[in-house]
Amino acid sequence: MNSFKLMGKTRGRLASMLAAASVLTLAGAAQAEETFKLGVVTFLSGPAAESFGVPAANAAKLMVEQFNKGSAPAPYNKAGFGGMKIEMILVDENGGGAKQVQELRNLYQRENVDAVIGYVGSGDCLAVAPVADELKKFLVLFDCGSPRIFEEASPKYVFRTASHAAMDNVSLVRYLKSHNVKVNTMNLINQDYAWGLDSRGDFLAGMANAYPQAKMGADLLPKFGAGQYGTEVSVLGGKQADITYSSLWGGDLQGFLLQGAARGLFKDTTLVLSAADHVLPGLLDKMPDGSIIGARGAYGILSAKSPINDWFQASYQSMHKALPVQAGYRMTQAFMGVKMAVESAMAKNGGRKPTPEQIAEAMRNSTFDTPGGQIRMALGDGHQAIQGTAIGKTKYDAASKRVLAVDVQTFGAECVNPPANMKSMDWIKAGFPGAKCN
Amino acid sequence: MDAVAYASWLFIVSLGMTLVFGVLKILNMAHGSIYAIGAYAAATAVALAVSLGLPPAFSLVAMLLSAVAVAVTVGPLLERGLLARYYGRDEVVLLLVTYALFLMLEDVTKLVWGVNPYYVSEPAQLFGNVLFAGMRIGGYDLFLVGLAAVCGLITWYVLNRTTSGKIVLAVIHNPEMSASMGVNIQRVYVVAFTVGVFLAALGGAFTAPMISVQPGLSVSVIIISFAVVIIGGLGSIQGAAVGALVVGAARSLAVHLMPEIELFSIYLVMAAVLIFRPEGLFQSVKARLI
Amino acid sequence: MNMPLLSARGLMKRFGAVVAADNICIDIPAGQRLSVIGSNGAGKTTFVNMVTGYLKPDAGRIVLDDHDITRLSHQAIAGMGICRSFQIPMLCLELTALENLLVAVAAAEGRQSLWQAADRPAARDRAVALLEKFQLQSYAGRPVMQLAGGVRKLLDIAMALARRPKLLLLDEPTSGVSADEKFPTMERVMAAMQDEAVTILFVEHDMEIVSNFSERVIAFYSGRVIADGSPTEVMANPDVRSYVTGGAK
Amino acid sequence: MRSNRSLFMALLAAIVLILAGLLAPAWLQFLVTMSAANGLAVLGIVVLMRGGGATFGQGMFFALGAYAAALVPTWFGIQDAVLRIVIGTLVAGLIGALFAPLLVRYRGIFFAMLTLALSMVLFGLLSKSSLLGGSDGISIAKPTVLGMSLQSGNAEYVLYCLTVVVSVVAGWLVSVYWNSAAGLMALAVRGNPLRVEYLGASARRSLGTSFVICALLGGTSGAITAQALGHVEPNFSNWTTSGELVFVAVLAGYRRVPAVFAASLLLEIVRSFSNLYFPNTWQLALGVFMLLVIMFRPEGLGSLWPVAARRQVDPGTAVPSPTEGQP
Repeated sequence: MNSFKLMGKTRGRLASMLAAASVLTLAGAAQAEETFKLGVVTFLSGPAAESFGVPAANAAKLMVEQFNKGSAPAPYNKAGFGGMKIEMILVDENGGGAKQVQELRNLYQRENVDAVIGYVGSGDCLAVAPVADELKKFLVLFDCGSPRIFEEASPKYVFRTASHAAMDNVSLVRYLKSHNVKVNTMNLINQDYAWGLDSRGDFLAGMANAYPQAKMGADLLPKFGAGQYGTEVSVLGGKQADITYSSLWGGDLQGFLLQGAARGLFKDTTLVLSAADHVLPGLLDKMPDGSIIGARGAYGILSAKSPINDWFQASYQSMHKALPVQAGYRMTQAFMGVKMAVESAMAKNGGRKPTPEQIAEAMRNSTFDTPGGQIRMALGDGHQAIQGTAIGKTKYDAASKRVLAVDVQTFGAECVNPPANMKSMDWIKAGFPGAKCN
Repeated sequence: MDAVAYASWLFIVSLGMTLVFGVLKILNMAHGSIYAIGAYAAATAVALAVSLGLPPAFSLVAMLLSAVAVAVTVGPLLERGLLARYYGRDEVVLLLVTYALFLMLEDVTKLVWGVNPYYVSEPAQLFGNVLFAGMRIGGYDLFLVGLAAVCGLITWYVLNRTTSGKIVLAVIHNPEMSASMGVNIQRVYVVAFTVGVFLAALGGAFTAPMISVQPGLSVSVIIISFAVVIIGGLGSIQGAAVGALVVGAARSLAVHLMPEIELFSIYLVMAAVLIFRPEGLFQSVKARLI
Repeated sequence: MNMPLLSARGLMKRFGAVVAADNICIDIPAGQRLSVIGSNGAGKTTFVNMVTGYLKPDAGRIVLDDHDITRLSHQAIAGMGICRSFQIPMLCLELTALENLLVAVAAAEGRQSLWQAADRPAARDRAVALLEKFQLQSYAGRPVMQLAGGVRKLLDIAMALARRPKLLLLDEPTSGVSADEKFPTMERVMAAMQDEAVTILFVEHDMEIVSNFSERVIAFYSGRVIADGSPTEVMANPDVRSYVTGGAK
Repeated sequence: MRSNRSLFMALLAAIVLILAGLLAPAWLQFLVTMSAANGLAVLGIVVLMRGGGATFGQGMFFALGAYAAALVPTWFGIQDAVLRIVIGTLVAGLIGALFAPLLVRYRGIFFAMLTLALSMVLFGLLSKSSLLGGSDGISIAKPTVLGMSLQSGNAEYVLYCLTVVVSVVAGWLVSVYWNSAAGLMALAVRGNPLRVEYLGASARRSLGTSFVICALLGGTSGAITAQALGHVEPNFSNWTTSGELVFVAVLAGYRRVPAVFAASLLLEIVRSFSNLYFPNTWQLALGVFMLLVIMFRPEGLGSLWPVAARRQVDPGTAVPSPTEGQP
């Protein structure tokens, strides 16, 4: 039985694919001159879509529109990327790191994009970073938190234009301390995957310095996307604690808050949430007042007033009928960083479309201002950004039907980020040596 | 206690799944998606009710109605329009059909309701919470337990105490035979599937107030109700009840005692049950083959 | 005296209230062709199922060549040389007649090779030979699902014969075969058995077939052996007349 | 003699594909590599299906192979891709052999669900163990292939060739097994296990054999995928992974080996394009595609190719191959 008859057919299919491919590549080459093809990868489906993916995608759309019109404020007022029209290809991040590697290869090798901005999930970032380096293509990670990416490897073509997760928890701890919040006992609830576990680790290490006497109550690790927290709520209710720390986000956080509130869990404990701003618009009055929240940066209601921030909020508001939250800010940072890098690279190479090497060279150690404050590519040999952040307390304002932030304290970049020569965990354990706070 | 609350939620969801399997011999993966749809529908309905200025108590009715609506629209459509075309295929193939259906419904829900979350915590607030043995218990949880009990009892009663129910049992036992005795199998199938859909939607609808309704709801539901149904024994109602309790207990024990195994405690239980009682806790022995 | 090939001693089996086997004692000498008769529910098939290990008796022993096989699995018993055919033929409907026999031949080998072709000459010749024994060669390439009931019956028996069993149990070999086909079918079966050194027990309703093809007849009634002897003796037995043949004809 | 012919066909296919690969752009080489790698896992499922088993836990062996291939470099400093593949395969096969005796006691949906449970337990373990990178998984050092080191230039093509060779060899071995006595026995067990036992053969052992082969192929697949991606993650063991693999298996049917790889390639193409061009509805597209295939190609793609002309031959002399299907 000639069991390999089909291989002939496969070859036929290969041939036809070839044809398709060459067409694609030609097309790519033809446009390459006047346009800059930019792949943008973020969650368009799945649990992270609503909290991070879609706001980020919205911000990306806004940036493309504004940049191409050249209507962004200086220094971003040059049309497109250095005159080149930005052509965006939006890809869904849902489906796991393995799939992302394939999609990224497709973007670079089939769609011939000039650069890729993307990735919310730490796992995805870890998976794709080596690929970009292998293919020698330019990649900017805009959101994912895990410090591992630049502390365990030093990719050449990969950058992250936002602080890693260490900052979120360090700033929380500093805030607790500087507001003399009494913490004798603490409950923790974090998701049972990298983000939750890392955040928990950072926070505990930080607390060990700031509050050596603080005792651990419950330390729960519900599974990602659990949705139902009945059991957790009663465990937490059983162990009274001064604060309840959580790095939950999105639907899980909303679910936890709703179910906890329904059972009066937060009446006598202060919520300390490392990344909560994006759930406030949905929760409104269900968000317990006085909860201490971070936004993984000086974003949204925690952001500082500045012309560029006002412009961003206004234009985002008008385009998407909502206030931008953390993911939107972070996407914007990435766009602005790339724009700056591309344009300074073009200034050097005489206005030609820069190669990935040139863009990378220009981005390394660069500094640029964004709605979320100044970004400095200071860590990981100039590939990892540090930025300032802010923490605040929530207060529901019935009049405007919005949750506002009060007692907002902002932290300088050097205050909450490790120095270039230290791994974040060591730095936290060592008690933040060399941190510059004012 | 919360074990029971969780279990009762599980029961409502997996009851539908086990019923559908019992009658149609289909292990329905799309069950989870329907659960999600139910949640969305409830969210919409309650929002509507509130906007119409109806009393909050009415939101419960609204949720019920939404579940019914989902059932009568989605149920017959899927069964007649889709599944009916695949009857007589291998169990596993049918499983795949529903898997495909699940993928489709995932996107359909996204197209209909978008990716933004919906909140309907009003009903949950209706009940406030009661202090019990030093810890607060959501009145809504108690309500859910009651709801589950009612669902279970009604199903049991209909199946065992009414003629139409007896017909269904007959079909479960032996479709060919009952067909030859003039039972309208098609109708039984449609009804059974619709009821299954209704229970899934109901589960979703009454969970909606406790969570934020948004994409990604369905997957966990599928797996966990699989586990329940397998543990209880495919197609067995009291089995679903016991299975739900077992899983609920296993989970909350895990959370209370050793949180680190919570992630897969359920599968351990399921594997254990399958090893010691392959046909699940409640499953009649197979007929003689020769 | 020569000891029997198979001896069943005091077999008991009850399903709830129904007594399917009540202290059954049967010895089968090697080479005998015997038949078992009895009305439906008399316990014929139950007996066959106990001998072939599908059912385990509540009490009693079954001995084959002085090995106790009472507690062995049906598979192990088949391995020891008791094979059977079925009232409703048990075949692989998707496979062809020849393939079904190749399965039987492969099964007879004990451990099946992972790389030797299933229809390598040796195996194929054996399979074809079996087909020819039952004059089925013309169906070789046809999927079983396309074959008529009578052909399936013969195929089922041919498969049972593949491992050259010591004892072959045929469960109603002519049931589901049209009346005028019954005789020719039995003729073929018996012809096929000629040069096989096999002891045959077959369950049958049809008295003519019983008296024509068996040298010994055992009559069952409600789980008990009510008569055991030559066809003529058994037919003459009043109990048999009232309970079995009388009922049958 | 038949096996010789299929061996010849296999060699031919390998050569043709390797040459065709030269013409293909990098992304296509990679796409084929991935689909062939998945194809191996699917082939495993198909072998099991053909032997009367159904699994929803193939992801487990996929993950075992992948993690094995990912860990041997760091733990034992094994750099060679081929060696890693061998190890990945063996590890998966070993675990498969450990569980086989337990699993073969079940059939149909219970068998499937038990495999599902096992793979999800592995998923849990992998997501927990920070040593193995937790839920983020771990990256793998680029392998060397028979001494060659991979640069960005040749990496895709070398891996492509390696995968083609492995797949063709595996495919040929499977076709030999399908023609073998054990292979025929597997078909019989699928059709009528009780009868097989009444013939004195062990249906369980046959099913066990199919399962172990399934595990081995799953491991191979995982090991190749891991090195092609340069990254492994617990998701490999998640039920969704298994679900897609099973789908491809059904898509391919159990008639012909090449159909498996064709189906895998087809799905890979559909997926990668639909995901890129309609990101918001790619699941929908996939679902519809699945339904249509199940509806119109119940026998899978394998039935697209007319079975060799044996039905026309005079049945008396015809000697059908056990592995060829019925019309």
